[in-house]
Amino acid sequence: MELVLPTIINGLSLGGTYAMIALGYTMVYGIAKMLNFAHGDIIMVGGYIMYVCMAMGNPLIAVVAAVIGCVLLGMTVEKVAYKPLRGASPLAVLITAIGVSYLLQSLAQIIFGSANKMVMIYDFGTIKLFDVTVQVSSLITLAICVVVMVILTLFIKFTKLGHAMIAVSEDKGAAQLMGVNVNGIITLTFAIGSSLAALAGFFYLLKSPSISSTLGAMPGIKAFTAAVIGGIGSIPGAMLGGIFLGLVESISYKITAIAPYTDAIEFAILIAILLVRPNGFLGKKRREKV
Amino acid sequence: MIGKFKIKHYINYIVISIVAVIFSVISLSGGQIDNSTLFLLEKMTISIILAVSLSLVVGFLGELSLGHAGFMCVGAYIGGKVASLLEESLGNGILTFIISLTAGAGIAALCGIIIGIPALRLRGDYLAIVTLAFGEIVRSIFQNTSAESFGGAIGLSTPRFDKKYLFIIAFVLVLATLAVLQNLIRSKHGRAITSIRDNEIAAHATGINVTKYKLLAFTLSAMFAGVAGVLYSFSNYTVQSAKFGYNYSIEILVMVVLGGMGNINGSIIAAALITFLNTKLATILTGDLAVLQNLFYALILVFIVIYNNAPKLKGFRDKYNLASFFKNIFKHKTDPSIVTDDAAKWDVVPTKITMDEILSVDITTNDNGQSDEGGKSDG
Amino acid sequence: MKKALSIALVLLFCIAMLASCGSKNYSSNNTEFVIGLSGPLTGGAGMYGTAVKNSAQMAVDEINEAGGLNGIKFKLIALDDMHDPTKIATNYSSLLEAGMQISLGTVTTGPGLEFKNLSKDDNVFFLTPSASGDAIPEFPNGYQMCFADGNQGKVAAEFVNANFKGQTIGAFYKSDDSYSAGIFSQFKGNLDASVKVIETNFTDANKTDFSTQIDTLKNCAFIFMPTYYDAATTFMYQAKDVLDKSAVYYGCDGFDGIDNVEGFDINAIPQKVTMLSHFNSKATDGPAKAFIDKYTEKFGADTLNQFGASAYDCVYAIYGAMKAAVESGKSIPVTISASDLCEILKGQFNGGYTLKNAVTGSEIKWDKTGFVNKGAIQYTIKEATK
Amino acid sequence: MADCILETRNLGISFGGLNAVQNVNIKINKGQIYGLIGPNGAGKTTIFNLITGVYKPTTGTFFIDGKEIKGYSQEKINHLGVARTFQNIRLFNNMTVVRNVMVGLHNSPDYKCTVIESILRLPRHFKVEKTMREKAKELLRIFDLENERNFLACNLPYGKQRKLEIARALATNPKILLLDEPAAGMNPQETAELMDTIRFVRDNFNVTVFLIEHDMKLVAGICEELTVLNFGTELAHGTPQMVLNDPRVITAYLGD
Repeated sequence: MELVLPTIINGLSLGGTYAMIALGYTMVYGIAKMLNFAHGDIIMVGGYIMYVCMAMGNPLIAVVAAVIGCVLLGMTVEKVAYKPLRGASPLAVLITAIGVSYLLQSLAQIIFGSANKMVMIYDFGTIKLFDVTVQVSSLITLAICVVVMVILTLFIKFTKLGHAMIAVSEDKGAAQLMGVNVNGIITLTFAIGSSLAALAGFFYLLKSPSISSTLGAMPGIKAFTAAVIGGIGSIPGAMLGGIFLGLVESISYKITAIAPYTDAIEFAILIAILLVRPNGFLGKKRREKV
Repeated sequence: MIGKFKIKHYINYIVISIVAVIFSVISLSGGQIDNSTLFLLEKMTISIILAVSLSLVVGFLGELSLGHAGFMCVGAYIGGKVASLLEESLGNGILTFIISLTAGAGIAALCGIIIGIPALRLRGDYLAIVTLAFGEIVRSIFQNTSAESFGGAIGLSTPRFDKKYLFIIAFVLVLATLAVLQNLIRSKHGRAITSIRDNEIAAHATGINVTKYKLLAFTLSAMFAGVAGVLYSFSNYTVQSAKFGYNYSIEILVMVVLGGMGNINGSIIAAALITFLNTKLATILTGDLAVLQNLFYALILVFIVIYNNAPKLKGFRDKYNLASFFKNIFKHKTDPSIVTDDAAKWDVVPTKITMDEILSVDITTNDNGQSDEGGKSDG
Repeated sequence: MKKALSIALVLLFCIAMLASCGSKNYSSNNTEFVIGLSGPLTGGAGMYGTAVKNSAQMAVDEINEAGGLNGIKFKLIALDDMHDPTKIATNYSSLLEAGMQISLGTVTTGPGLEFKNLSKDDNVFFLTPSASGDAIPEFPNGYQMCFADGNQGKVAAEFVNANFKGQTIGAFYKSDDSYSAGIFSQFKGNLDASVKVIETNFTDANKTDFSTQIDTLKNCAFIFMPTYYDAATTFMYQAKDVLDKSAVYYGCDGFDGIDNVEGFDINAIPQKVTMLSHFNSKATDGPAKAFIDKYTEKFGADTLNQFGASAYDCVYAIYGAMKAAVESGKSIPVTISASDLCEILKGQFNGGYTLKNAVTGSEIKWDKTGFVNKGAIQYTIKEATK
Repeated sequence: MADCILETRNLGISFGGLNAVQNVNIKINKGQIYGLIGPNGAGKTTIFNLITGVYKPTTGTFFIDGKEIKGYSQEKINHLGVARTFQNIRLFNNMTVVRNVMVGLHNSPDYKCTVIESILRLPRHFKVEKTMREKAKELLRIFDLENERNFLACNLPYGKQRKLEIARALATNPKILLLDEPAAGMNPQETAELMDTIRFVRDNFNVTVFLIEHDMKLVAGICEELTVLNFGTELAHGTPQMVLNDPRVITAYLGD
């Protein structure tokens, strides 16, 4: 018990950030049906916005500015890079997304330099939980994650816009015929996804206050892994996947012999899940039609 | 038409051979070639092999592989290890090279088979992620091996082949890679691979053994990435796994995209050009300006892909594309739709059928509800 | 189309060829002694490379102002390798083609492993300020100014053996980094059997959330941390309320500059932070003080660290050895080839040449293996907060 | 039994509990032109997908040339002599017309050539390539596509794309050819031509034709036997005259 409990709590702490990023991933993938490789880098941009705003001193302003900035960025990226490719092959979209991710990274590096920057947004301190010292920010992350998950689910299930989103995800052509503004819905999806990315960036920086231009790349890929494990397109799945991944990481780090292979283990689990259960834990089965 | 010797089918061999011979003669006659030129040639040949082999999977099979550097990593480590084991008994000669080449390329090909198996079940985004994961797994494993086996974090020390001769071997390998891949593509088997890219469902229905050809493409592609890896290990003193990350895979992808997917000569030129620029820029651009190089890659990826694929730009493309530009210069055929070249003409990313399209097509006819399997966004 | 492509191909290679034709004996046109250096001027380790470049340039300028070596001046060429080993082959050739006769090698270990092999072939003498890998001075032409990793690990192990016999200590290192993993393995190998060590590690992909690692080490009163400062600061920040206030961090030269990180206030960390070093950046007297003053005046305090101090000493060590050789009757013309100069310098360094009153030691000597021989400082960056 | 090329027995499939097709019994004799009609969503294409191995049946079974098909892959079924076209044309768009047909010839025993032989450019490779191309041209001549053989498939007009798809299917040397709405989007002139082509194919290539069609003129004109499908089940079966006058069929098409 002495070992198990801290491991679980740390896993939840790690998983909260992944879940937060994965929620954004899964929104965009579920509705726009594209893998937005640049999602992780939007987190990074959010981080830098907060870094700049923190010079003015107010954490609240920083967060709000980051959310607004990221939403604008997400919508711009969608308009400029992805919209022209609507109807083109998925491979083209995927490569463009990789390009955008690279673009954001190198722009950030040109503007802010390559050295790590430290930014302390706010220190929530720690509390003791079952004899384990936990960062309060981790708990907040988890709580916000659950709230976001519930709001998103309700939004999609019970609002008109949500229904339009489902329609777009099912069939863009048919949705358009039914009078849904497909482009508008996809832009909205990117806006929501990007605001989640900004939030994720905030929680990320609360925990580890160091920013670099590649800050979002690895967590982005890991969070995508989480989204796939949970079943891409499924909002509770993203949450579940994120926490699962956090637990795996936490357990793996506890065992000294396999600790260095943690990344390999996580990716191996991803491959295994894709092979055995391509729809993840909560994803819906899709059948190919001819 | 077939059987007739056509010089244009062999132009790339001829050009590469000429370049190789020129440099070999200068180098072997003790002429004035800087070390940096030799390094550059080695790097260029490695890039060319990588780009051409990735082109088989991305350009001709139509699947995105983000783990090409992973296969190269396998080749580099295995080849380097075998070479360092053999160095004592066989010396650092051509025999050592051939044995390590066989080992490195063989194991890399084996990895290609392993990664080809998911490729049979997954496609598009998921496959891209699996290949990315594979690359990271390989890197992570080699990074954490014990110091005695593969050098661990410090990297594997490998014998470096005499640089006066290595680039000649490298050119021979480029020619061999080209021969194998081009001959494959310009044969019935190449047509089968291209048909999978164009329409996998139709390929199935036409009796093409999709499984076999996907595995073949992945295996060959991985094998030649392994060859590039072995070359790398011979052109460097240490093989350090950090080199073979995601970024390197992207760099190779940039070469393929810049060269025009499905265009082998384009890949060769792009690989040579990017390597050349990389090396020259590295000495010119220092400080944070060095990032401009990455910015350049990013812009290439975004603009070339959008330009080539955006449905709205189709009219513009037909009017102002590079091919018709050159055709006008050389007064060749004027009808752009006539293609007589044996390598499928294909500047555009493959039109793999999306899940969406498949689903939407039958909804209109079979709307009894059975086609309602689209992923719901709220799970 | 094909024709155009092939023409482009030929043109490209021709450009490559034209760009490459030059002379073989690169230093024959030199008018100054050329010192070459490759280091990370950008990227995560950019702070180290910049410090080395600045300090070496400072030393070169001072020597030149004082008349150089019998009137012949020195020139430093520093290229950026971004801590990437694959850039070394190019950088090395470029340096050689620019007339390099002596080198400061590389700033970091990974690229240095490539550099030592390349320089061996051409017999180029190098004295690295900070590439601390054990294998760096493997060949006769390579020397180190900093302590080798093995040595650092050993010194740290001796410290622990003396102070923590029979106790449990913690260790935190980066498993995919040659520097970090190298020091740790030497540390572990030299540790007394009675000392129990709880080890945790991380990789490049997971360097942001250390909650699991911190939890593992939460009861340790002494944590050995052979990592670079960026991961260390994140760890300390996340662990500041978890670890006991009286705990001690003990780092190696990678900790250098930890008190200068922008946006990070080391005093917000309640625990004590110490490091093993050969340079005291808060020195109040001696050559170290003089160096600190001069450096801060010229480049500011941001990049002031032991890497720079070490590089400063390197240039003086090379200068001193050349001067001693000339005094002993050897001739060193300005167009001397790298290989000839290497033989002369090797003779000096292996023959008991000593650099006295330097910034990083009062008496610095080298043995034939290329390892440095000088005293280490147990440097406290900050005391525990009361 | 001997002259029966395709037989389904209680064939059915359900998607997630919903029976898309149930208890379909179709028997097609060699050399017949057999039609499958029904309103939208009746499950016609699903039956084609079952027969070509895209879906695995949940109930029942089917026989091709007397051989029971169980869990065979699409390729294997094609090799047994089933070729098809698609409702929404599926050509290899970025390949030339002649190469589209050559892909169809890929598995023919006449053009065997291993990967190694191709890579090493052994004599057989050249021989096979040459004869394959000749054969493909011959097929294209029949379908009046020879002049367009070096066009990219996507640049062909719609009607010719349909023809090319049939040519490609025929290139696989099938015993039974499945045509999914071949006349969709064609004008009456083109449809008439198509009818001739289908008859020509049946007579000269020694194949049985099984087609889905909405154009009743075409169905009545060339089909020798029909099955009507509604809501996944067989509604009627017989000669075109019988079936098209059946009140149940009229109801199914026009509603009550």
